[in-house]
Amino acid sequence: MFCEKSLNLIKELDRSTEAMPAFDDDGVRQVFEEMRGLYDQNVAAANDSTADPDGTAIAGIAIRHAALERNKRCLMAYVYNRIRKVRNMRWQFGSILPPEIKANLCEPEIQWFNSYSKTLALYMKSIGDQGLNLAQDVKPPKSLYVEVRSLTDYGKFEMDNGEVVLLKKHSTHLMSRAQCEPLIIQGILEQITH
Amino acid sequence: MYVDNVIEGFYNAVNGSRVLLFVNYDIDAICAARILQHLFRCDTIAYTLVPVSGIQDLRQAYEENCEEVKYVVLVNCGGTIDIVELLEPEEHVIFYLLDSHRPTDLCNVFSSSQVRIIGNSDPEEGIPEFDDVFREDSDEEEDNSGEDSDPEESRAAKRMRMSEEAILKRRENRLWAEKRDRIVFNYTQFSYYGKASAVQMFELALSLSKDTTDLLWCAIIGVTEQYLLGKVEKQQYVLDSGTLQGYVSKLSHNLDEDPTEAANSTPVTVPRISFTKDLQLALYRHWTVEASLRHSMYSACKLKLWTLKGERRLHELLVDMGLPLVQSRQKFSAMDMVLRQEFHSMIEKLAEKYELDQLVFASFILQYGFRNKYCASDVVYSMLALLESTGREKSSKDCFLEAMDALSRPKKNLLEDGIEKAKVMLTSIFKMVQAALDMQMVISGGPFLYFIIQEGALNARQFSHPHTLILLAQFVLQAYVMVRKKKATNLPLIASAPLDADEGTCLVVGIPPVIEDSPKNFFGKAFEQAAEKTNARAQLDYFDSSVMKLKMEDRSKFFDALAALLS
Amino acid sequence: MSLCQSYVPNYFSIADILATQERVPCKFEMQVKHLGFLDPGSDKRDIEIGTSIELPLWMASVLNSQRPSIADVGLPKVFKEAYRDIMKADPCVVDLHKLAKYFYEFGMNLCMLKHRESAEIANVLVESFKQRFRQILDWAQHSTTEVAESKKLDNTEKIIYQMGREVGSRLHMWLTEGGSLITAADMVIQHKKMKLTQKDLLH
Amino acid sequence: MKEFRPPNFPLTCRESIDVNFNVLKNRRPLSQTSCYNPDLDTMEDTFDDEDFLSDQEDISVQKVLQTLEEAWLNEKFSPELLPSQEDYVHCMMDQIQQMEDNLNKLKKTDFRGEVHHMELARIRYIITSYLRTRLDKIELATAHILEQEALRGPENSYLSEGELKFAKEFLALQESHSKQLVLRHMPSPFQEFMPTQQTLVPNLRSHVFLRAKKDVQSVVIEGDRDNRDEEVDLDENSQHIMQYQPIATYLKDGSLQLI
Repeated sequence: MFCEKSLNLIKELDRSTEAMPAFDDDGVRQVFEEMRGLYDQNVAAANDSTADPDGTAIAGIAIRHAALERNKRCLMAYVYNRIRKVRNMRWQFGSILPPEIKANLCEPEIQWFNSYSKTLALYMKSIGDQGLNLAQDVKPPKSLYVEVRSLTDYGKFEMDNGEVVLLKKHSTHLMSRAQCEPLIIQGILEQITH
Repeated sequence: MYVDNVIEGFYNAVNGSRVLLFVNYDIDAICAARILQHLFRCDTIAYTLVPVSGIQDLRQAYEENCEEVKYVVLVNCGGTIDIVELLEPEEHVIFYLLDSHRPTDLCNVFSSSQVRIIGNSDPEEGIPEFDDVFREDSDEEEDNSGEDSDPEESRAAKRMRMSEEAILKRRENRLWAEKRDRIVFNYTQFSYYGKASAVQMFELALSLSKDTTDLLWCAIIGVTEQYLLGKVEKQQYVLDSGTLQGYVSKLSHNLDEDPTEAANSTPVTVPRISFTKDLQLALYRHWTVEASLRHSMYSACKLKLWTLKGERRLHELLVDMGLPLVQSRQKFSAMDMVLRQEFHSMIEKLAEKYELDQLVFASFILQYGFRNKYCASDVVYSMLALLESTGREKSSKDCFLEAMDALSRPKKNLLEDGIEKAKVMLTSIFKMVQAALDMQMVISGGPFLYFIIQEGALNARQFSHPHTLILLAQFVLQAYVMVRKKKATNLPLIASAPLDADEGTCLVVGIPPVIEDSPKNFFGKAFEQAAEKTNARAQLDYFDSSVMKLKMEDRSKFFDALAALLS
Repeated sequence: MSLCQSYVPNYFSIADILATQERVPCKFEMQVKHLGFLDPGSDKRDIEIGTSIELPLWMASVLNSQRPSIADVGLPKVFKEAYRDIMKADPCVVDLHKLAKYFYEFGMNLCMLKHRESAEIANVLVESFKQRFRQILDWAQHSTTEVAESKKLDNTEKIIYQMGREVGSRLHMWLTEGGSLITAADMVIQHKKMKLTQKDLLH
Repeated sequence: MKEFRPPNFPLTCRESIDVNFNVLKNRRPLSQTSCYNPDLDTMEDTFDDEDFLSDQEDISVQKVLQTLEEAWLNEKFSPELLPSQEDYVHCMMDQIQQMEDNLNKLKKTDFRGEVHHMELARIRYIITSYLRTRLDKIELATAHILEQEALRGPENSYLSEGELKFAKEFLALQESHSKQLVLRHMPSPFQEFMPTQQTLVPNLRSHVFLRAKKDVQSVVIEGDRDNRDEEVDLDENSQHIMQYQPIATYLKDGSLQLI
């Protein structure tokens, strides 16, 4: 049946529970081959259609063309949805991707991530005269200082007023919300409620 | 030096810069830290809190965190050791000591500015005068200063004059030194506990007009822990709970007649503390009556419940109370209403008959919402169990944080989980006591009794923690005394349990004899001297000096030295 | 709201791709050369006129839209008279997950084919959604745990159900903790869980 | 901690920005604060009467904040991209910068500094959330938005200058990525990127909650399957739930507010 492989790509992506499944290189390559095959058959059918007056060849061409469109759509959707995940990662992991995830990305996707970060940074700098970090202020602030607990041995963290805090596992801190928000989002700290 | 005005001397001085907070692994310290956290949160004083379990831990934590820090607060740690000598801080760093361990180290007491002790020194501690202990011109410097003071004199004359003076001076110094050593020895001989740090912090909150019911509850938990772990005598507990009762009525007074509340009775969800006569039955509201009677130290010892005769007496008591056996095996909250309400009065009536007169003690109950009703001792047992339930993937620091979170009301599930763990702890303690008495594991080592938990014993891992081992030791001593009546009352007990298999270390705990009924514990000094004598590989690392780590192989050698020392 | 995107058939929407993969019966009105293999039932080289094959909707709509039309697209079982009556009777009982995982999306795509019964199908879709929605709303708001029967929901309904539960828990969070609790990004949490399970598998 | 009001500290909050309840309720009563010297009045209440001369007409900062808040809510709930309030954003950011400089002069433990810092943080949150919502919409329907923008011409553009630049770069990025990864391997007639056919079109028929700020006459609602078009009047302060399409123009001219 047509487009089996391209459909598998989509199903694989839909079912995966990982933050980012590996890029299925050979799956994509097989779809290219199928498309090339279909296209050649269509070209051949179109050439000798002159010899087939009752126009039944048109049906075959139309079906193969539909399969070609379908394959293209599946491939584009596969690429697009992965790029949406990579885009969300920029906002959630920050500008450095964890190694395990980077291993699952193909080279063009990594390049996309870097150029997207650059474009985003440029845009953020252009807001107001000193720029505005849009990844900050995820929730409406209710207090200037928040109580946080460090989940990992992050080490020394320098705040913008120059003070240095050692974020060691199990230590609890009262820090300014603006400073520690990125760390909370990246899962280094966790905010405590009372 | 002592900080008399806590607000000016401590709180306002600290306000405005970052504070480093080191907290010891005990309930009183956790409660005090929680109150302090609340105050710092209100005044946005940035702080870092690091739990410390021992002296090495404290030194390492300080080294890591001391960059650019001016103020360090030590909660229930470091009071009994010379802080400046241990941590070698820079000049500008100021230490605030909030420590209920006594005796406070003399260098800390007489430090000019770098070490400041929160709270005031009460006379009973018997802190010696400054010049009895320290002398500006102590004999060492005095010798060399003498030489270079007047070089022109001829050598012979100088030597002549030197001799009479020197002899006179040296004798006087020797006398002074002896007197000093005797004073210092008397001062540091016994280790005991002073006022709970949590109460000190609550009084600070009160004077800052930031007292809330939750903070008062923390103070109550701190005081109750001191009583339940035998850190403080009964009268002291009665005194402390009296003052707390004053605070309770003041706070509940505000809540009740608060005019602005429409229905004029505050909503049920508002936390309310009440001061009531409670029973020394551990966790009985969350357990079955029978289990609570059997596993509480007081009732178990009085009725000797580890013996068959004791079993019968227990059933007799239940029958006398008109409590059917089925009911007493049901969860207390599931017993029918009538029995539950009269349970209290029934027990009191039968108290004399079964010599359970001390069963009733004044305590506090926190109620919020319809179903949440916790007595102070429930919370203490729950936090103790949480604090010491280390596992394969749960480090002691995880437990510390869990115990700390158990105090916050929205995290009720932690408290409940802790209560379940506490039941397991108390049951294993009772089973160990039963085994100890049945198999005569309590051995008399001359001036003291000792009791060793072998490596493979039933849930020996449970007792590789200081507090649980102390509870067990106290229970064993009380039970042993009940069995051996006269002879054993003035003998202290040393308990030891395996701590770390691969390091081959064990935990050793000393408990004062029953007769004195005072928590003054001389084992701190005794352990120190015995360890020096036998240069056993011992680590007096805990802030509670009556607990120490020891290599397994050196244990018997250590006990013999101790026996020689004490006899 | 992410939901409103999937209603407007979006070229990249995975739900739309999977929905148009559902099969419909097509009766060929023209002979098609060399594509005999499309009909699993026969081993002939070409497709003869009048043969009826179950083809995915994305192909069927192409066949149907050609002038002259290559094949006449029939209705799939789930939208035939019989099932439509069942849905009219009591839609809440039907297990759409088993019957047609993309019931609504598939139905809407079918209506666009201007089939003579399209109006009828549209009506069934709207009516059954109205009744089933009341049930989903109830499940979403009142049960803290995943309701067993939510297995019977189709893809769109499941999205609505999950969203309902998430909104419910966020409201509860807002009422108890206040809206300002900053939490780790969900991808970070997912990533951490993955690392944990891998670590456990290793030793 | 929030469920009861402390007995000894009655509190009145400003209704437009609920100053952080947490910070205030545990404060010491004012009398105990260190000397509250009235002469340091560089900042009375943050925005009440400071005038701000923006180029069009003399509007107070309070008004700027008001419009920004409404624009934020509209953007959050509307399915399509709305006209950018870029100048309000810039004006508000300058104001914040100014305020922050003033605040740094204050003593570290001064209680008012905290309150104003809190307000600035919340205003910055509104601005960041507003721009983030717009950015998400741009990234989802880049081609469609750029196409509409071209139709509208530069004088009433919906995108701010920075957003326009970002949108173009983002679209180029999408195109180069798809080409590089898949399109160049496909047979030639299928190699075209075709953004408009493949992009997401905002669903203007999705329903929104709205409140009429003033009377709006004869809004035409196009009928669906079985009923004809109808006309509806929205009287002031009435709230409705309607499809977005019919009320789009009224929203943009400011007579409606999405809630």
